[in-house]
Amino acid sequence: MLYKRTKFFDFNYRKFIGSWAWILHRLSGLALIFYLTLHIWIINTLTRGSEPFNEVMTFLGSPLFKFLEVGLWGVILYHAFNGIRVVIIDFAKGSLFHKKLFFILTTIAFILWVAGSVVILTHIH
Amino acid sequence: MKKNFKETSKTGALAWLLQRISAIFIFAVLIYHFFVYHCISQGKAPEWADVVAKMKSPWFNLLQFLFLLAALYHGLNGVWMVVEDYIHSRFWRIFIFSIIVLVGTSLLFVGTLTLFKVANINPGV
Amino acid sequence: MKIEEAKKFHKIDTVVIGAGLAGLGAALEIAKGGGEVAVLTKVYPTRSHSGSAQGGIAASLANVAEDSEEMHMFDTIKGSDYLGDQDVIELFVAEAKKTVYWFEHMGVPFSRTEDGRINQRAFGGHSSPRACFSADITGHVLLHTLYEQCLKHNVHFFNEFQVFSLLIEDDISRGVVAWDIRNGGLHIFHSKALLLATGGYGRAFKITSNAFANTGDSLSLILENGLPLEDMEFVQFHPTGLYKHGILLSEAARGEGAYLTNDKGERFMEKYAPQKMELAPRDVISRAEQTEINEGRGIAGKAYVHLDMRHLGKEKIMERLPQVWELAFNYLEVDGTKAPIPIQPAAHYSMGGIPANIKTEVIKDAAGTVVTGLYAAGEAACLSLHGANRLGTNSVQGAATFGRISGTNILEFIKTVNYPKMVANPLERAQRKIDSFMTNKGKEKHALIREELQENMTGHVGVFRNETDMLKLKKIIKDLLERFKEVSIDDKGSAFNLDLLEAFEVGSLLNFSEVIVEGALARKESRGAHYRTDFPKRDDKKWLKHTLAWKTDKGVKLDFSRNVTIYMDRYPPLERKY
Amino acid sequence: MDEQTNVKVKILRYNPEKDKKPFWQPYEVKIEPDATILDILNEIRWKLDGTLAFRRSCRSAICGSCAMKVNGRNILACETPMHRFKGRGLKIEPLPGFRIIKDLVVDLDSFFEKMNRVRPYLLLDKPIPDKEFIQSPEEFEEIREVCICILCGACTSSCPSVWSNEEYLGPAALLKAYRFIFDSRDDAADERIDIVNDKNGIWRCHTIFNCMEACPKHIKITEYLSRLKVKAVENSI
Ligand SMILES: Cc1cc2nc3c(=O)[nH]c(=O)nc-3n(C[C@H](O)[C@H](O)[C@H](O)COP(=O)(O)OP(=O)(O)OC[C@H]3O[C@@H](n4cnc5c(N)ncnc54)[C@H](O)[C@@H]3O)c2cc1C
Ligand code: HEM
Ligand code: SF4
Ligand code: F3S
Ligand code: FES
Repeated sequence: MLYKRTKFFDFNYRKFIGSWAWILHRLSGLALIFYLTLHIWIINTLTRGSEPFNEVMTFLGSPLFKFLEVGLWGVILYHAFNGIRVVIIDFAKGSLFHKKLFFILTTIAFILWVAGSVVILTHIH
Repeated sequence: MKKNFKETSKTGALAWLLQRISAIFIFAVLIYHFFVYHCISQGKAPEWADVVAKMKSPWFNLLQFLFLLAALYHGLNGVWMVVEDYIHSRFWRIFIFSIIVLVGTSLLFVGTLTLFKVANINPGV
Repeated sequence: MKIEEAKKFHKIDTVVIGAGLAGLGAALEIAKGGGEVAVLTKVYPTRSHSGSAQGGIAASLANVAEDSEEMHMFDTIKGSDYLGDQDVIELFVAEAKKTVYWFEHMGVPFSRTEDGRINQRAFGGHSSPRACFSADITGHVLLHTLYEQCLKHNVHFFNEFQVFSLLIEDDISRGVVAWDIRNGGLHIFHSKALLLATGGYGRAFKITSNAFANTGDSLSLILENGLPLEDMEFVQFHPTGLYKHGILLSEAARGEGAYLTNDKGERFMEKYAPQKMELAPRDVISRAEQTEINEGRGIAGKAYVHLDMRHLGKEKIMERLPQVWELAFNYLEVDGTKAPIPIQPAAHYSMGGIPANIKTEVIKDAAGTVVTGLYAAGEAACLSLHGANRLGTNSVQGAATFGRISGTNILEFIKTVNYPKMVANPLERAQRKIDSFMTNKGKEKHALIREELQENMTGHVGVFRNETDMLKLKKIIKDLLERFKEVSIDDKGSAFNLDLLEAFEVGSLLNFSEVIVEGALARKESRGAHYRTDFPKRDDKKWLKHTLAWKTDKGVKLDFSRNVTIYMDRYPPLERKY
Repeated sequence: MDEQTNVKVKILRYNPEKDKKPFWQPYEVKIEPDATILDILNEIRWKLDGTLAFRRSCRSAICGSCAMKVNGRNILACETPMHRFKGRGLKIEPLPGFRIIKDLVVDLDSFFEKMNRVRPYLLLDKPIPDKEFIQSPEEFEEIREVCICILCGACTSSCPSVWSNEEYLGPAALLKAYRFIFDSRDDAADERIDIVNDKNGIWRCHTIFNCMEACPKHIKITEYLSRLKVKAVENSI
């Protein structure tokens, strides 16, 4: 009788840069598709004239949503920059320096995140 | 060996390539997007009128449409990739695939509709 | 627990035991020729020890320098200290070239010359660069390629099956009984032809370059069936085994210019081979090292000397000898660019084995009477290609070439005969062994017995031998054999019972070790790898003969009447000088 | 080098004839500080508990028998000295992703079966020359590194895509495909790419790099898989 131990994911396997990058990429991707759905719905309010649009905009301008927006901004940045890392790995021998790539690209993403967050947060109405 | 092996298709290469092409496209458009909305508008919350005015340009609209298409394809194909990793029952796969297609087409529809409607709005009213 | 009756009975034309180069080479030729063949192996085929060979495979292709079959033949004969059978060597050097092309056409990735041909390099004892190689993983790629081809040609594999007994009656081989390691249980294989290709048996020694699987099971089974072994006293010791581990550091290190030094920091080879220094033949260097160690000049008085490659510089070491560096670093935490590497001689290759003729048929006496349907090839066999000492890169070639030849012969044989009658009680002997381990109440542990055996073999029939030591050893082995009867095992289960397998293997080691000792005791001369301090000279008058040894109730019976085939006009015995 | 220290080891045990599921068994071993994981396992087998089962043969990192998971990552037991884990206790488990036969021994049938699926042998249309095929050193270099693969299974066992999908060919089999597709002598690249270009083939690789971290031969697996992906794309458009 053979025993099947790993079902789905081996949670106690050590996580190296590569697996962190992938896990975060996956989670951020899923978060983004959720956000995109929301986004399309919001833009749709444009069609109903300035009143409802501005209403939604004020609502989204509330501090709570500002903070969510900061998060979203981070998620986008991570996914985008790690996505570029993936493309470099696929087409430009990135496997040979994928850890370096990860640090460089996430650092850029982090800087952009801080800068963007400052902009977002300093404009709370 | 196991049940699912033969139920696979040969479209992997195309899906993989499109995932990367769409990723690069989204990346480019997003840079443009943030530039336009957040740098030009100096971090103010977007005004309805401003937005609508911008969407009067057909080129801008075409870009928006392509972005919508690419983001939906990229995101939903991404979700499908995740599903293929974890869901192995035939029933659930078909079920989820249907949902993805349904969500995809409706969002595409809603999004395109938005673009059309806004383009036809007279900002003065 | 009671082991149930054999779960399975298989009737197959040819059964090959061992999936190293010899076994797979034969199986492939048989399958290609349309024959039915099953390979039994106690480890997955790609895990066979042939995969460890690094240096290369010898063939006089003359791709990089002048070379010829005659030169290869002479080197091999000289290397063998004239104990090699020259008809076998003649066939070998001719077939060697074919074997290399055979491999290449099957896809072996050989390192290439600038113009795209197989590259070759120099190797100890060869007078021309004739080692075809693939970086430093030659054996590995040869083995994998053969295995892949066997898959392609539908060779039937019984992976993780350990042979427990041979079914030989009236000098006719009828099949084997093997233990299914994974599930437990005995299987009977009824066959027309049986090839023994179980590889080397260096595990009889404490310090060895050999794998855990190299326990010479088939040799012991041959003895058990009243058949002889040949030239067992000739065991080659490699000079650069990693201290304590025995893991091989490639000869390439010395080739690139590494020094051997003793406790005083002297390059001691000056005393033993002033001309060739570190590039002298293996046996000479091993003896030099052992002398240093015995005379107290081992590092800190311990049983090792230093392999020093610091002066080569970090760059060269990392570029040319990455594996040597890595092994030392991984196993001993020694950084070869900054410190010398501890090494000692390690039992490496066994020239002796199951006596077989040039067609690889197993023979049962000095007259060469054949055991019908029984074949042997590879390191387990003694054809005798390597005589008293084998040259580097000749053994991989020997295993592959004679495996291939064996396959061709077997293919012919199985077409002409019917299945022999099965023996009356095929399972009996194997079952008895298992039952004894399983039901014994004794306190003896096989691991301790094995450790004692290995310790004493290395100590008493190692690089240097003398009568007093060996007489002592003889008695020790007798005792161990007695104690072995009382061995009981912890694991009584059937799934992957490693305890049972190891116990069985210790039995094998004890069995043929006795023969090694008796042979070495009787052979009162020094030839090739066999060095007697009490008889330091080669003596062609008396001892230019093969040793045959049987195990009887009254102990080991020796016979020195089997002549060495020598072409007196072409290659008369000369002194072996380097 | 010769004084001994005490090491605490926990080993995941499973005996199909007795246990419903695996359990951790602690041992305390006295051994030299430069001992490898394999030395420790042998010491336990030979001195403490003969029922422990694991695979090993060459003990020099070339046969691929002894891959297992130690302190959370796949390694070869024979080449890994315990001091690499810096005095922490040792937790030894069988390779994840495979089924357990007994203790540290896993069922590799599926692993080898996947290997066979990519037709891992040279296939030729052209006539065979008298001597060797001509292959330039550059062409040899293309496949040199992947030929070192010892089929230990450490990579395939470490890949999250394999954990969640047993059908995925896995890095080792894909590497085997690479080895032949990129061999200048081979004539069946297209056929092999068809096999690899499959939902359960190369496209299940999400460049997670666990395989490359685990490979005891330091093969740059992911890089070769990427080349395979690009080749598959080229072939299908
Ligand atoms: C470290 C090292 C380096 C070497 N380097 C070189 C070199 O560079 N050049 C060279 O020419 N030679 C070299 N040699 C020697 C050479 O590798 C061997 O002599 C040769 O490979 C032996 O091949 P084989 O087929 O006879 O046996 P092996 O490859 O050892 O195969 C033995 C087979 O028998 C099976 N087996 C054993 N017992 C049983 C049983 N009871 N039941 C079932 N199956 C069993 C095993 O599973 C295995 O498959 C080296 C040897 C070592 C140890
Ligand atoms: C900003 C630019 C973006 C880039 C450069 C990018 C890049 C990528 C790449 C290369 C992949 C493939 C990963 C793989 O094969 O392992 C991927 C996967 C994915 N992307 Fe994006 N992406 C971007 C934006 C988006 C957006 C806007 C969404 C949401 C709508 C999204 C959702 C996803 C999802 C769900 C996946 C699947 C995740 C997985 O399989 O692990 N991405 N992305
Ligand atoms: S690629 Fe590396 S980890 Fe994978 S099987 Fe081969 S040697 Fe082992
Ligand atoms: S871990 Fe798996 S996902 Fe790809 S890079 Fe390695 S095969
Ligand atoms: S025992 Fe051979 S690789 Fe570890």
